Amino acid sequence: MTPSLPAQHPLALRLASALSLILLWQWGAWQAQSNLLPTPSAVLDLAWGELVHGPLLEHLGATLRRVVLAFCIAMLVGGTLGGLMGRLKTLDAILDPWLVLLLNIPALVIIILAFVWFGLNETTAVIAIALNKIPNVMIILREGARTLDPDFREMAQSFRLGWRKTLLYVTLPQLLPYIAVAARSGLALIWKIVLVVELLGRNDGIGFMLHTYFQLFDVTGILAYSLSFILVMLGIEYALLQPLERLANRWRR
Amino acid sequence: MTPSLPAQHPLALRLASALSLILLWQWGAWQAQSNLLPTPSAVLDLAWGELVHGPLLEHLGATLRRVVLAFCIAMLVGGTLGGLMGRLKTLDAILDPWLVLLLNIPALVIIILAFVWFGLNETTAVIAIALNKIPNVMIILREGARTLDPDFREMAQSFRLGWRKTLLYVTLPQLLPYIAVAARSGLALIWKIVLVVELLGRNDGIGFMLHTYFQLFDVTGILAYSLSFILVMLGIEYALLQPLERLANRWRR
Amino acid sequence: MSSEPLTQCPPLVEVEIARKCFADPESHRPRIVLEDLGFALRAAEVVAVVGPSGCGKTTLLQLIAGLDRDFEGRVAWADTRSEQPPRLGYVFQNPRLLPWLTLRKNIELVLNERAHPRRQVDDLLALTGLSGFAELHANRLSVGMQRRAALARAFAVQPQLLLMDEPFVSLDAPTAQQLRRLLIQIWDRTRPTILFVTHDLREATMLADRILCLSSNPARLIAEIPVGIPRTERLNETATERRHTEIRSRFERLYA
Amino acid sequence: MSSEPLTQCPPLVEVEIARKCFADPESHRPRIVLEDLGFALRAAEVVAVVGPSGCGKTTLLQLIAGLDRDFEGRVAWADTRSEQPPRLGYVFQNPRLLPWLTLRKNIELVLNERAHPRRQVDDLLALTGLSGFAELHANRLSVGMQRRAALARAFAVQPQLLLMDEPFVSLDAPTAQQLRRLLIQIWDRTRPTILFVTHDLREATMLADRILCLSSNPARLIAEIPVGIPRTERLNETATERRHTEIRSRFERLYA
Amino acid sequence: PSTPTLADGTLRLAVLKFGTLSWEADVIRHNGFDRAEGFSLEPSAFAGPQATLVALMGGNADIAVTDWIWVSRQRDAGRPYSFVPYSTAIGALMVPGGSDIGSLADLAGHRIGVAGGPLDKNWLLLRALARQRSGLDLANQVEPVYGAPPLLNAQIQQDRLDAVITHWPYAARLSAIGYRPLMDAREAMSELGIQAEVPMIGYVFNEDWAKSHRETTDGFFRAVARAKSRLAESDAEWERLRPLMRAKDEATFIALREGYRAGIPKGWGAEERVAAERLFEILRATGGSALVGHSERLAPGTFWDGTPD
Ligand SMILES: Nc1ncnc2c1ncn2[C@@H]1O[C@H](COP(=O)(O)OP(=O)(O)OP(=O)(O)O)[C@@H](O)[C@H]1O
Ligand SMILES: Nc1ncnc2c1ncn2[C@@H]1O[C@H](COP(=O)(O)OP(=O)(O)OP(=O)(O)O)[C@@H](O)[C@H]1O
Ligand SMILES: [Mg+2]
Ligand SMILES: [Mg+2]
Repeated sequence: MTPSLPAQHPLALRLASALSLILLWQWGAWQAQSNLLPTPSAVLDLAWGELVHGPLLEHLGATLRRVVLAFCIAMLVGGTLGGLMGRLKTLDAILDPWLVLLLNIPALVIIILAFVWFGLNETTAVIAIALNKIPNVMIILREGARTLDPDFREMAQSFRLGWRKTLLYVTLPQLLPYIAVAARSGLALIWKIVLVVELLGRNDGIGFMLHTYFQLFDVTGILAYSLSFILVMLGIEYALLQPLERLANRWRR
Repeated sequence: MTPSLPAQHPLALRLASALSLILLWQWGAWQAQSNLLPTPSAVLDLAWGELVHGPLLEHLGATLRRVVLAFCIAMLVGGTLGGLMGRLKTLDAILDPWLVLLLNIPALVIIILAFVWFGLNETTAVIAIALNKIPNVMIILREGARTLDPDFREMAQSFRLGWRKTLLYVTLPQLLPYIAVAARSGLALIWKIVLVVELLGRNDGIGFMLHTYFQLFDVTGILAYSLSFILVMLGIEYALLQPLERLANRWRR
Repeated sequence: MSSEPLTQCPPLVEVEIARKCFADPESHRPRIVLEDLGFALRAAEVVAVVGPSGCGKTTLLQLIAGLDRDFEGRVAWADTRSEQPPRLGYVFQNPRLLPWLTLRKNIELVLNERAHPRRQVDDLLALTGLSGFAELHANRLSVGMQRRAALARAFAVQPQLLLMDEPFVSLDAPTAQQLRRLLIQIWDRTRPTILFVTHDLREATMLADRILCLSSNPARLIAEIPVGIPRTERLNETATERRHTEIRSRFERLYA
Repeated sequence: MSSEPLTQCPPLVEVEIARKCFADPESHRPRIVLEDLGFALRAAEVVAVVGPSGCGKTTLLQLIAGLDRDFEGRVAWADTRSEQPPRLGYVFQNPRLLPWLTLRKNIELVLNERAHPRRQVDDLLALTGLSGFAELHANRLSVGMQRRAALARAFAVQPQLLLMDEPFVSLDAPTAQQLRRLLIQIWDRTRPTILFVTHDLREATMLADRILCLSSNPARLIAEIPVGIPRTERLNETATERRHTEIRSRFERLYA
Repeated sequence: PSTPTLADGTLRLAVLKFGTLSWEADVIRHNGFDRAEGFSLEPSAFAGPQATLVALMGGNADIAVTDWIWVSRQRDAGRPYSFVPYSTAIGALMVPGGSDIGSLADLAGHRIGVAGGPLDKNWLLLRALARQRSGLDLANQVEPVYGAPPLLNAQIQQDRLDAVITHWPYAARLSAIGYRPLMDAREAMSELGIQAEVPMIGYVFNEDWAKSHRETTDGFFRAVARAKSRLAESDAEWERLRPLMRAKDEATFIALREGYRAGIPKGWGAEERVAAERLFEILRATGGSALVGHSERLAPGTFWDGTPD
């Protein structure tokens, strides 16, 4: 009786919602009439200018490279460790204090210590970023691994699926929502940490530019550089994460 | 045939692991022979001195208050919105662009804008912190709400459990792993953002002190203050989160 | 027991399903599961549904319970004029107990809080042979015990309409027979309307007033067999056995 | 078929369970489920397990399959001297299909990749009446269809030991009968050892060489009934029906 | 790990991207003062003052700029950094043009922004002065709001603060839009009895490094001196620097230029060093061990004397 929504409907809603966001911003900027809240067009202008004539692309590239590298390392290392901790009580007990420590060490402390000990180079930067994200992935996937259905494990065991098939077809599909959470919140977290890293010890990247503009208190510049990266993240979200997730969730009723 | 591990075993392992962490640190400090890596005892000494004679307790209290307030706000608001988005496709489509934006706005930008628009006061600080955490809670609980078992929903519906019972006994238990993830990663994230907020515009709190010691490059001070808060978090983890989680997971086979 | 002719009882619900489809996720063409299916249930009537495996019996129960509203047709409730059925007890094909609650809490959950459920739940657990397991989490029960618990839960709400999807499978013969007797007792006391799915013709003969026979692919109503054993004779094995043999031969011709 | 006396076949596995307990989560006292249970399975033997609901049949199968090693006693495999059973097909009491895979993929999953599974899977799907549903996700199948799929999956691995937990429940009589015949054919071809749980004495009579009767609370072996119908007579209904009546009366005395 | 390395004849200078040091570095490079001295200057830009120090300590820069209190503290901790004057300018107490705050005493009860935090030198000097004048601690009389300098500049422009105590480039930007300096940190010093112009911030580097790279170090300071005098005299040079300065308008541009010129150290003799010792005492008395560490006096060797061992 309730007709199911056509597939286009959400897209239209999505666009309308994004548009309303921009309109709200424009309206707010008009109301404020202050350069502490520039209009979207001013920000886009600056971003465009920096893109075509300025160094935006280069900084964006630097940040993106760090984000992607650190993301891959953190997902692999954190995911494996976290998954194992969820299954093996002994490993969990051993690694748990380290995990809580690492999870709650301020990013600032890790970054400073890494830079002071290992020098200001790209490898240190990427590792420092990954180190900040790894405990986060670990707790997410540990929780996920704890919810694995023993019924399916027993099935895999009695049919002797072997570890590869079990991982691929039995375990990972159950962990998928947790992996999605880790990936999405992970990208966001890493990108925030990259900013700190670039503030403290890099000569390029969006974070470097953001803080430079902060020294000048140029809100337009801050927003232009933030926005350029947010747009990249939007692209990743809508072009990669969401289609993948839809595909992976197709089976759900 | 495999005897199950006695309950004390993990505790002993945990303690041994924590101890080994401290020993490793001590060993590293001896090796480095540099006050860029002070010994644990130096750090504890300073922390104890600051606790008894100094302002540590006061700063700890200020930070803790902000963390707890922002945490509660973020879990309530983010959890409710995220849970609804997971169930209602229309709401999801409407809020999704806002969510992606909010998730990826750098903490710095939110904090600067909040301070600039609403002034350097406590309410602004707490709201700015919560705003940084809310999108994170939202994506976690949205993912959780998507995995809710339709079988149980139908059961609740046909026995007319009403929304209160359904929420309490059917929905929340299924969301529990996601809530645990949101809580644990949330505390860690909030505490990291608090540091930035306190660094940029507060007169007290651990972040404020960290920043001061950072200006002087006093690693012992930085570690003493970080550690004091990490100990609080360890306390929350072991005295509150883990027992609660064990209780809630007792039913699992 | 009921001595009035059943046809004179007021109708409780009229089911008219023109078509119920599921979207085939691969081809995106709809697959028709139920088609042209119409019947009515009268108050206090006990009706069995039989049909080949996978024909659409569970789907039919879901539509009647209002759990799935995405179909062409209507389910009209005589009394309330709403789309909601009256107080419903549903024994699903899988037990659907909440594994994080104990057996007792699973049953108490569906009860009205102001009633004093403890006694009532204890009685039901005793009647379904689960007395010693009340404090066990539901996922620690054997499958048969879970099915009995699901029956106890459905009985606990004192339903006006009881939907049961293969309620007595996975149980040993004596236990199943005992629970069938319990069902008859409960019917005797509160006179709910009962619609149940079964693959066991003997069970259908023993419990039902009418048997609805569904065809397969898509499911239509191909026969409606009145059982015609007076309620008092239900527990008389020879009477039901004789009728069962008749019905079975009819049945074998139907699905030949 | 098998004309050699069954007692001369080599033993495949010896099961000796001194005690199997589950910890009661509330009282923390262990609850004994299986006690003093010993029997052997010979190669190519078909054995049925019957017992009241919740007595421990599923638990017994789990122990034999090596899924639960937390018990006192031993399960000794004659051939391999390992704790692992030989190639195993297991029909669980719940189908345990992976809902995120299609029906076809669920079956292909358990096959060796180097075999060419497509034809084989198609054949099995046809034999279990699931041909049209190969591309449907497993959670979109009806419960009966899922059970048939679980049977097909267990048959697909060409098991040396086939464990089946109530394999033919939730199926309509013709389908169930057809699948029992399929089982007999498969036994005829590859001669697996089969241990299956059932509540249906007629089914046990038709398929098994021996019937193990378990008591309840804790489960012990209270009787071992040889069926004694030659394999060739299995499909002869009058022969099995006669023997069934005998066994049933024995059975009723046992569990009185 | 903190042994700096010097590639052949290059000197790595940690600068803030739009900071005063990067102007100076640009003058040196543009005019070839570095090549004339036989080295090549490589400024690397960082996003915050702390980052330049991280770079110095992490061995990724040879020279950064900070104050001598930091140097003294590091020396006490066993890290042999040393200091050569860069600027005498530190900061000022700024109030809105129409403010009724006329003196330190009027500050009581007001909301005062303090750039950098409670250990900021400008703030400590003003506190010391207020204590000397009235015996009262400013910290208890006003409502200090510690924050990042740019944020405080924005806050006072929104009338959320009544005054700010901030570093000189930020003070210059404020004075260009009509704010007036109520008290310069230098005035405070002289009222506290320090007559000589004490340079507050300077080039900081590892002593061991400097000793092993005498040529380059000396060359660098000669180049710096030439750049400073060029900037002191030539307005044209400043025109060239304009894009680097990010001045919003002409007034800001001029305020920055004059601020820089005023800060060029005039001399670095015995008198200044004694004055610095004296200043250390004052700051220690106000800021306590949190600022200066546990040492009683300025660590020996804090100031680079340039003499070989
Ligand atoms: N994980 C567990 N924890 C505690 N008790 C359990 C667990 N699994 C099974 N039991 C108990 O063991 C007993 C036997 O269970 P089992 O599933 O073997 O019964 P069954 O004979 O297969 O019954 P059915 O015919 O109903 O399937 C039951 O009383 C059950 O409560
Ligand atoms: N969510 C769904 N999506 C697609 N097809 C479905 C869905 N649910 C059920 N079906 C299909 O509808 C048909 C009927 O299913 P239903 O569960 O009603 O059968 P049933 O008569 O209850 O069978 P059984 O006796 O095996 O329980 C089946 O072919 C099944 O594949
Ligand atoms: Mg069904
Ligand atoms: Mg069982």
